[in-house]
Amino acid sequence: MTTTETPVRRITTAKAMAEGIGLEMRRDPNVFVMGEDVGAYGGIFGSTTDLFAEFGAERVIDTPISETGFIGAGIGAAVEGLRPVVELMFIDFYGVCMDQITNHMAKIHYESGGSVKVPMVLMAAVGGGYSDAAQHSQCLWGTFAHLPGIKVVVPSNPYDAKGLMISAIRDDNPVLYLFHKGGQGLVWMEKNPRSIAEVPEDSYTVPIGEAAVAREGSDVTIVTLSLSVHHSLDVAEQLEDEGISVEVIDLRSLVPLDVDTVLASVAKTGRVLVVDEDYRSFGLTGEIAAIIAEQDPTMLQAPFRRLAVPDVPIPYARPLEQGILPTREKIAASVRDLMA
Amino acid sequence: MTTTETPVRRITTAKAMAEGIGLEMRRDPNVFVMGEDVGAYGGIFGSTTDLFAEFGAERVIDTPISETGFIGAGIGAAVEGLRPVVELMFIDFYGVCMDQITNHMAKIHYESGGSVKVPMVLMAAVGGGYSDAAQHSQCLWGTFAHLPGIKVVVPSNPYDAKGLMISAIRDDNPVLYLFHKGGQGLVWMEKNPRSIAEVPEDSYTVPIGEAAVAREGSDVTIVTLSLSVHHSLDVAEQLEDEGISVEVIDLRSLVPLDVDTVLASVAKTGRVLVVDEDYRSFGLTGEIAAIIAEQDPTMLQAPFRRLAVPDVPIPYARPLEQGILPTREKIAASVRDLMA
Amino acid sequence: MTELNRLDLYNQMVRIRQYEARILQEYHADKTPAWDIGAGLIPGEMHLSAGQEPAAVGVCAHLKNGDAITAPHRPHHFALAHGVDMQAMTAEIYGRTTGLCQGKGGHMHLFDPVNHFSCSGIIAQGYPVACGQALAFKRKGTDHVAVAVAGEGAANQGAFHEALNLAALWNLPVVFVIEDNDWAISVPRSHSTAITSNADRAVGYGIPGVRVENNEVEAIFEAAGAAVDRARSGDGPSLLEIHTVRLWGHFEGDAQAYRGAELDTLDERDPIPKYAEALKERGELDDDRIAAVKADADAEVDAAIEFAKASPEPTAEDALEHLFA
Amino acid sequence: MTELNRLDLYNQMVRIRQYEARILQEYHADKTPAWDIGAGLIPGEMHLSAGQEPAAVGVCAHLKNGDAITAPHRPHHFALAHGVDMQAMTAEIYGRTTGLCQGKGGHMHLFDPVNHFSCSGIIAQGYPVACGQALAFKRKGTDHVAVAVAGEGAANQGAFHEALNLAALWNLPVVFVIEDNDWAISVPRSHSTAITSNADRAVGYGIPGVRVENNEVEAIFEAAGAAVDRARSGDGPSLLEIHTVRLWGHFEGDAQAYRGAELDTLDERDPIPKYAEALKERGELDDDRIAAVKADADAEVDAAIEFAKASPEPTAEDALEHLFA
Ligand SMILES: Cc1ncc(C[n+]2csc(CCOP(=O)(O)OP(=O)(O)O)c2C)c(N)n1
Ligand SMILES: Cc1ncc(C[n+]2csc(CCOP(=O)(O)OP(=O)(O)O)c2C)c(N)n1
Ligand SMILES: [Mg+2]
Ligand SMILES: [Mg+2]
Repeated sequence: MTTTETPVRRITTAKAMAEGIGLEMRRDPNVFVMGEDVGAYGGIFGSTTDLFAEFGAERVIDTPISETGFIGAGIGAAVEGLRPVVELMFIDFYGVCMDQITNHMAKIHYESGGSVKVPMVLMAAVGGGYSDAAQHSQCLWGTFAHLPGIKVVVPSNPYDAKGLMISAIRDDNPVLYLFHKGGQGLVWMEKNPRSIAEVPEDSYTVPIGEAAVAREGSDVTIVTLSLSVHHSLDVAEQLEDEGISVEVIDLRSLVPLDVDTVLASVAKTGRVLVVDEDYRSFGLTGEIAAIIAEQDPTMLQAPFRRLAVPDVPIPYARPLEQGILPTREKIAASVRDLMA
Repeated sequence: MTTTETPVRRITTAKAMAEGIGLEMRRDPNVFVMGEDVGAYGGIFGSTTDLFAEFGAERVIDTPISETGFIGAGIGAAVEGLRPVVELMFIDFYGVCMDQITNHMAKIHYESGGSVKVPMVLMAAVGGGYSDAAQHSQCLWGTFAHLPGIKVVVPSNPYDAKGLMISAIRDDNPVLYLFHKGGQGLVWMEKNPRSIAEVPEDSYTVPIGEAAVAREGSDVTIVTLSLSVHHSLDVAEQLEDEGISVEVIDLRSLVPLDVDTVLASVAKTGRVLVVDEDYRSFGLTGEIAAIIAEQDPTMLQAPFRRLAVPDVPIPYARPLEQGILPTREKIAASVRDLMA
Repeated sequence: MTELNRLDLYNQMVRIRQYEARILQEYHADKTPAWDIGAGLIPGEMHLSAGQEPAAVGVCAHLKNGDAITAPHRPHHFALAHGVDMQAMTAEIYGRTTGLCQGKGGHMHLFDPVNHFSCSGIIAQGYPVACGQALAFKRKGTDHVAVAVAGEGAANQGAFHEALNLAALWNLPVVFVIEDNDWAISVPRSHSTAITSNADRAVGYGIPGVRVENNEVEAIFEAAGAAVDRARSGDGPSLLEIHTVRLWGHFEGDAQAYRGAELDTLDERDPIPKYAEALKERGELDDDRIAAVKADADAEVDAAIEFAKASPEPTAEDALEHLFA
Repeated sequence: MTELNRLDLYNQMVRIRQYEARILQEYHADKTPAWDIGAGLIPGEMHLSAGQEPAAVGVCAHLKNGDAITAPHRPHHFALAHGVDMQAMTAEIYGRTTGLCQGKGGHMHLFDPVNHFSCSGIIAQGYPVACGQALAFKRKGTDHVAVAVAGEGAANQGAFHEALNLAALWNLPVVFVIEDNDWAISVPRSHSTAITSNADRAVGYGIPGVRVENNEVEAIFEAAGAAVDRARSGDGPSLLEIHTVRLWGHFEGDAQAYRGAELDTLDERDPIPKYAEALKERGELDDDRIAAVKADADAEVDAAIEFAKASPEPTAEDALEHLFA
């Protein structure tokens, strides 16, 4: 990633996203934003904060509740050379527009034999933990990573949020940008200290397809992403006192997936726990198991472990939801089991 | 599965599906069929052959091209105690109705705390191999198996097609029933000998959630489903002459997944190849790797292997499509590699 | 309509308002100092319907046991007007085992099979489901109707179109209700909808379309009566758009800066005091009666809140129940 | 319209018909004895447009370089009428590296960025995409228009509704074309659509809606001209429904039993001989000219088929190219 000399200040992930979009809008008149409540409201989860005031209704466009309509329109605009940044308010709403996303946005470049490009960013809020129940709390990144033709990025902190947004907007391919509501640093949600951090004011990119070693360790590898990175780092600090050295891999991108970084860490520690706020089966946790088992199952000194939502919809009541989310307590317990 | 004494005759998978639906329609007046071209036409892939003639337009209903509308209507009808069998012509069209399928059909029972049942079958054609290109050739079972609340069955032969259809209709939960176009035994597609087989005339069930050992072997386990079972069996026969003994597991159901049958076979052979016509990453092949690695990675005497669509959309031209599908040649080559 | 009807409509509106005013209070009570949507006895999103009571009571006055409603993310007024048990509903909102859904659903996912009531947090998706319920009612030879409710923003979602065509094509006993409260979160109707009355969209399906202005419960009662009768007597679906008002935020915590000066007009647009005045002028209501109605409502609400708070919370293990029947 | 216009319309219709008649022949030529949809030089589904040429030529006559079309699964007539290169298109249908999409797309997924032409096999999904192209044209300050084409069956898909509202709301230069050929595979219009003219649905978006009966190319030309001019001059979208006829099966291999006696009426409903007669009566066409037009078309078609057959096939490795730019 490009480094920078300018002084840094601490901002939220939400602000960092909006700042990344704003920088690209100043730089390239073809960039514009579309979505529900992205205008004066600034995005329900702050992803377009202050953009409307600077760029106006022509470039920050509130849409009807017609996701198939405006995502399809984003595709058409991208095909004609614009660079739309389209917000799907919650990823949970994918079902009303999945055809445009996966049969069109994702496939046009390939179907056209490379003659048509679809340079578009589709951003959506993911995740639970605040009792928004079954239709507003999912992550679903495994669903999108399974379907070819879309790059999928999932930043976990303000620095990556800005850098990956700029990379996504400059990318000539459709990029799905998933941000966790609990990691946005919103004043009206549970405060998460890692959602506010130092972010350079000027422009920089974080490359798509590169995982980050969020914390080095030698005993166990936690492969994770998004808000679970925060929890995993908390657990790693706590377990250090118990003499367990945890390495935390923040995948940051799912498509392309940084297989090398994952394998290098597992080769080093010999123990792996995948922490995933998406559903357990047929998703990310399985993919990580597969790349390890394909490479060399004997890398694993202990059985593979995964901690994810146990294949039930996200329930409403706090004890129910906390019971199925990958909380710090469950992460710590899983690591201890792995070491036992 | 319940066995039967009556004489058997050989019918196609398509006919077996329709026969299963017809038997249930005679038995239960609440069962009815909805979908595009399911009436006089008999279903584009023969899944409702002759039903219209017997049951008429009141119980075999042609719909507008409004998948969200009629799948949602199926859900409403099921909630009120009917047992709709709804056809989505190609699974590739899921994107225009995914919200009804995954946010409603799949979640209502759980969200209601068990007080509402959605006894509904959603059947859809899957698969490629006949140059129908990127929007009409997908399998996508991994996508649906990842999302909780829907049972997913994928019969590979006429006997299972009938028995699983009857089980699906009698199940009080939503069941997604995926049938491969190439395995229907249609006169206008490539003839596949295993698509015509002996099927009892009377009613019987095949339990949802039980895999079948389609062929016993001792050297390698092929875990597969749907049309790839046919190919894998062909390969197994061919490799026997080369002295390689291949066990073929036909999963038949993905949700619930018969983990025990898979693990038992892998424990026996120590070598596993997953053959999957769905996309490779973040799907079925990974899930199989995960259940093995969770259980005991040392079961694997050779690295895990998977043969699936290499994360590109399905291309049109025959050499391109054959290049990415799990053909007999590729299956045989993968098995030989595993034994090398 | 009789004086009795009118007083029922009034009582129901007050009952719903007192309920939501109390939920409002309880919802915010324990989220501060650092306001957190996930904190407190009632966590998560909260969409209240204050101002929209006339739509719910005007429509539900014509429904009988066995008629169905699919409501959207803003469901309380229709739930209560349709007879959903206030205590079980409240316990659900508090996430208790005695709740309608044993705490699994929450306020956007209330399921009451006894009253054929359900709601969904996904815009317009209740429309097709109501068609299926109506299809079942028709096939069973009953005269029951299904009412599908959504906001004006939802009328631009594809499901709206597919459901109306299907219901018209199959002549299903459905009443499609649009509550036009001028806003879809922060997006005004003028930025979402190409026409001024969704009733005009009924033309595209060959069904009656009516728009009722001014949020007047009696006019709504009349228009809804015609639509329900039509459905019940086998003459097919209708579309009823009700111009109403959202007195509070889209969800609790919504600062509503986007509404600007309109905020100052809300008090005088409150339909309940307005209707009380009208009934007083007609001599059908007086201040004692007004106080009594309010007191009865508060008593019922107190009992429901008490019941909810006294009910047990589910455990983590319960989360694994009810995936499949 | 001038005599020149009329002859152009005729020539284009003949050109398209001769092309598809030849594709029909080639498609079936090597699929027997045991007919197999996946076999032969042209595998896969094949949706031909014979009978619907008037819609394509009547609309495209008003388009200029830079105008866009999104077509559905039945795209050939609009592709050819819009200037897509016949050789590259044919090579694509034969799955060759010289094809529009190097063999990756096939006949339902033809992409020609030069002519801003694309199609999709998913019903009605080209409607929103055309809105986005129109949005881009408008933002760039050009006077280009986007034409979205779909069948009457597609008008019951949610995307139709969302796209029309969006285009009307944003005053986009789009012409929405519905080809009503009475059938959606085996489902007749009466079993799919609650009303008799989709033009009536334009009311729901406050835009002009016109239905042209009788599949007459000159009437279509006139109606399309008005819609395209309106869009080009910044007055916004329109909806144009064209009542046409599907002379052949839904796809090749469709036995069409469901059409019953209607099949016998098709020959006399063929718009091309009809139009030839009309032009002859006007003295604008004679048998020599008719033969010449056919001969020219056949020569172009022969060349295209030859080019395709002579072109190289892609290799398995090529399948891994073009996932990402
Ligand atoms: C498909 C879908 N898109 C977006 C949302 C987010 N959302 C929830 S409520 C709402 C506004 C709805 O407006 P309206 O239909 O007018 O109902 P109101 O809130 O005014 O009662 C939106 C956009 C959603 N829940 N579902
Ligand atoms: C969303 C979706 N549903 C169903 C289909 C299958 N299908 C392909 S063509 C067709 C009929 C289309 O009818 P119409 O829109 O009238 O076009 P026509 O074929 O008559 O030209 C159907 C149902 C599809 N491709 N996409
Ligand atoms: Mg509203
Ligand atoms: Mg048609």
